[in-house]
Amino acid sequence: MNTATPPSLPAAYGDERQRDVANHLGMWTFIATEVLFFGGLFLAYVVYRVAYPAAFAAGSHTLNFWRGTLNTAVLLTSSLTMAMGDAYIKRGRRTALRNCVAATASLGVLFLAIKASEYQEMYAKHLVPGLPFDPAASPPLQLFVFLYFAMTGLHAVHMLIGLGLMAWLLRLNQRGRLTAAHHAPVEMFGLYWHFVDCVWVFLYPLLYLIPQR
Amino acid sequence: MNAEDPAFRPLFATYAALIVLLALTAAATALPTGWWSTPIGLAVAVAKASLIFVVFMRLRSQSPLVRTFALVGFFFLAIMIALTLADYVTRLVPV
Amino acid sequence: MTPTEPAERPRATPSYLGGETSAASWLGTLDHKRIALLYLFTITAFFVVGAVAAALMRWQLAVPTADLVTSDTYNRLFTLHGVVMVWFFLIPSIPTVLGNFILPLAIGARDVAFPRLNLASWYIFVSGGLLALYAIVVGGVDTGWTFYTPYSSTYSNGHVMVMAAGIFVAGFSSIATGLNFIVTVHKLRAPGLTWFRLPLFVWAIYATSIIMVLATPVLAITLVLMGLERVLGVGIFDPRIGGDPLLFQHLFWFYSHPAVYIMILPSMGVVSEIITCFSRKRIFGYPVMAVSILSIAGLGFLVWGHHMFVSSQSVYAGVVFSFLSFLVSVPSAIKVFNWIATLHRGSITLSTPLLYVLGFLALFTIGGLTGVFLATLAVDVHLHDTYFVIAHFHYIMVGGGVMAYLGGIHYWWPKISGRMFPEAVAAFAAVTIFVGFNLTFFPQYLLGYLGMPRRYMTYPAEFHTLNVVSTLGAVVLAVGFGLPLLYLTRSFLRGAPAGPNPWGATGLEWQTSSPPPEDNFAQTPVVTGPPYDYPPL
Amino acid sequence: MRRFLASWDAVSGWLPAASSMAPRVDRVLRGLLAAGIAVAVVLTVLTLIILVRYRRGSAASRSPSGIATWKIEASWIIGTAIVFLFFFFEGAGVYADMERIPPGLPEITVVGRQWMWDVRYADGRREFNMLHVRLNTPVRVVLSSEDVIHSFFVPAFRLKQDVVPGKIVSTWFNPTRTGTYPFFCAQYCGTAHAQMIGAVVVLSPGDYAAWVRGNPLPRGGTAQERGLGVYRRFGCAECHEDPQGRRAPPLAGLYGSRVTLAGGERVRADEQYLRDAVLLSARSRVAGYALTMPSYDGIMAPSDALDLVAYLKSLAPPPQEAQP
Repeated sequence: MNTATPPSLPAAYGDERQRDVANHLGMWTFIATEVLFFGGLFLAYVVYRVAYPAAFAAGSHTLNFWRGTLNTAVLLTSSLTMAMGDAYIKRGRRTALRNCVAATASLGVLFLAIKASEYQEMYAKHLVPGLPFDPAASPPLQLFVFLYFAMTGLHAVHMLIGLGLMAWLLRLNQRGRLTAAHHAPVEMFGLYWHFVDCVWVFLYPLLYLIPQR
Repeated sequence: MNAEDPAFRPLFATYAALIVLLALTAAATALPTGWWSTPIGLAVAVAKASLIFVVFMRLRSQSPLVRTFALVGFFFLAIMIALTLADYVTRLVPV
Repeated sequence: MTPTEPAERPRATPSYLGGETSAASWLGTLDHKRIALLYLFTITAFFVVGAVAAALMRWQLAVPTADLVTSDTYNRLFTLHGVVMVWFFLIPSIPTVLGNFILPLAIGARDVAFPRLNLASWYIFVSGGLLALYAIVVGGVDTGWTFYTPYSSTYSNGHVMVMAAGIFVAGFSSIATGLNFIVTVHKLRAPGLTWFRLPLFVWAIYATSIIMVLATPVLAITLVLMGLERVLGVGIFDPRIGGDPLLFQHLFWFYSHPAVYIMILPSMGVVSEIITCFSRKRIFGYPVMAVSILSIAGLGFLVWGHHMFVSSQSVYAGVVFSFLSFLVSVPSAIKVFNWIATLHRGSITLSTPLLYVLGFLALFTIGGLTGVFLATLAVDVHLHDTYFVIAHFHYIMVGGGVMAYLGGIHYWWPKISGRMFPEAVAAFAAVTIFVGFNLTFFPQYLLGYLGMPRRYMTYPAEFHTLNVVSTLGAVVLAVGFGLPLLYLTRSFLRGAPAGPNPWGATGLEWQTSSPPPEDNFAQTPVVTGPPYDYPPL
Repeated sequence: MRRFLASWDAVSGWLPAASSMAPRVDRVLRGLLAAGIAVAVVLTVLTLIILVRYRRGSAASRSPSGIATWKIEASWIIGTAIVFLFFFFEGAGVYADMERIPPGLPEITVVGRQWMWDVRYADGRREFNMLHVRLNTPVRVVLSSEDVIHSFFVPAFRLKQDVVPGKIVSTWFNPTRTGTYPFFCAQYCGTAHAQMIGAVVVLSPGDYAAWVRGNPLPRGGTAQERGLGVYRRFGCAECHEDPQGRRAPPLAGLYGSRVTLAGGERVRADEQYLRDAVLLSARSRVAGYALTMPSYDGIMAPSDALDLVAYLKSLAPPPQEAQP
């Protein structure tokens, strides 16, 4: 299964393909840890939705359906532009990569802006845990709202980290460090960004689409 | 950005599929699906996530080892949820 | 694998210790061997901190109503002992010291897959440790290492946030090390070294890394949720808004039971290496041993509910978790039988590493059997949260984990330091630890059955005699643990030089010089046969 | 504390088995102990023999033992699994009986509060850190906590049950030996966790009657009477006894009936439901009633809530319509 490494090669690896596979293995292991890191929140969501279906339905009702849907579209588009960027750098198209990463970053910022407006709206409705909570709301509704802020908040933190990494990618690209041969940082960041998008793909139905029975 | 390059066609096709699926879920809320809407929503979410995993994250062209690494996290998450629910769901059942 | 003769190396290339020895060369090293030593010094320091806390607790418990410390201080002591020993000594001990040093050597690689990440892991570990020490110095935490809500989130006035942040940060070091080792074992094995030719130590480190990578993130999110609840005053574990404190226990123990397998699996790998070397014989039932390691790692994720049998968890869940807990103890029992079968018809030399392994076999067996007591539902109702549980997990963690860790340190000491340790003193220390350990913890099994709850700073009078015996044992144990610190330091500086293979063992790590050069092997060794391929007796 | 600590009859040597369940738990434990010691002794002796017989340089023959390895492996894998399954079923059986609370037992409400046990009997008597029970009369202990998680642990009865805040948890025991047996808080609960100790005093029927006579009913009367006082003080009748029955559901016969909640689920109105209805009111809003009941959390003392629950349980269903 592992290619025979010529004994005299100084690099810690055999050939370049060996290093690429190692990078992928490492990144996918990291994504597995992220799955379980968000998993704790999904567990809490499942347990409390089974325990308080009515409160969760009411909670989902307080969220803005259209902005949620729009945000999902924004994030899916940013995944497309990131994937295109990755395809471009593999062909050495550095300017095209810069445009794609810039597009992805701006879509990310747009997502966070929409998210911030949703948070502001929740603040206006006194539905922010920790602050004086809307007395009319049933206690388990506060549970839903806490989970809403925890899940989307953690997701937003991952988006911010993504934006920081994209700035780093752009600087690397500017200094010519990203070429057709050496494009691992773009590919690895792509995996991270697509994963963060996948988290939102699950958050959207679970938080926004609970039917009012 | 020449879009008709062979490498880009699957990307656009996937993106289109994702947007259609999103529209599907959004529209489904209007239908009186009642209890069924959550499973449908999750099924569509799984479909979207798999599309992103396979195409955008290029799992398609990875070795089986990398594919296993990609799925192992979900397997243990399923164990955590299933066994914790085994406690919560059976709490009220008298011995 | 028949050891191929290493080509005669020109003496020009210095050992990994030789090169530059400036502080910058140590603190900036990417060499897995130096990073292993950095971890060795760090976790030894933490071991001393944890041990001092244990000594104070045993002193306080020598008499029923002692007033050596106030109850608040005692609560901070047992929390400190728990947190420091679990996260800053036991979990890193074998993987980061022996794993870092020996894993690349044992698979014929020059270094781990991501050397920079390896050094980053150490810095993350140290910063987590400093955060925890800061939390201890400014006033400590009194929640116990389990941080159960609502005490930790609402009622405790200790520095819970800083301690939780320290553990959160140290968790990333665990994840990074696990990730590094997984990719290393997959991608950097020497040619010819297929999976079923891997030494069992490599299997153990690989399985431990999988647990580290998959379980630690759940601890991270649990600490974040507890921290949020503590800061915001409201959270998902808060009964006032319909939350359930048991959900915290589910999330916490989903990490913490696999964590105890992180602590014991590497020890099983070390024991397999030492037993085969000092009985000059192949391991008995290699495939079963390898599969047992993986099944312990896998099943370890299914059993966490046995910590919650009496916590008003549903009866059905209790039955399910009890059954799965019995299932997970089968592979451990199999490994003990296989180890003894390995000794059978061998040519046994009673050296110090083997003494530690024999101590491991005895104490791990007792610890394992009492673990089965606690997995039995009816018995656990009586024994849960008593000193029986304390004795059980110390028999596994100290009797098993630390004994194997010390055995491994002694076994690979010639390779790490290039020098031998004094055999007589080392053997005496091993026996002292064994005697002191049993004197300290065996009485606690009886205390537990009699009903002495854990985390009590004072106790009713009739538990007095057993506690006195336990405290005396702790003194002997302290002496036992102190000795290796002394003679190993002396040996590191002035010990007799050791050749490449003082024990005549068969691992790849023994085919290079002691201490090994910077890039481990002159040329990458080629493996041709199964592990532990000792000549027929 | 000193007083009743001194009055213990010394826990002579081994732990007394003073409840109906204790001997059964001890039987399982002795079985485990016997099997454990047997395995440990066999392994130790075997290892010592091997160490001596096959030490380096000894003359013993080292030729492989001829039995196929997989046969040996299979034997001890299956052997271990069978022994473990046996003890699993033993333990689970006794555990099921421990958790199955016989119906209709007299109730003692024990409230865990940071660092003391507040004990209340059905007839209204109240004690701290002391439980007086009659020999051979099984009792149901209704546990709740007002702050953190405690754990009601009576070693002599082999009984332990965590007391989780926000939850009413019941357990039971049948005392089979007279005497004074300590009970502890087994779940760490803060500064004076080590002082949260009490004693269960098991009295012969005669002594118990004497004790009852010796301790007149406290002024407050039974829990139900105190509950009625709370009912009136908080004006529950205003909504719940509204003639048209529009503003709030009638409470007569509520306990034990099935209730349809606003969310559409049907739940049984047990103690937990009643307590939550008072302290976490919106969580259990009944279908068909627009008005949301205000939450009394923080307004009504938890002990009053427990008395109110006792009163609601005593409200027999109105004779004419049978509850579903």
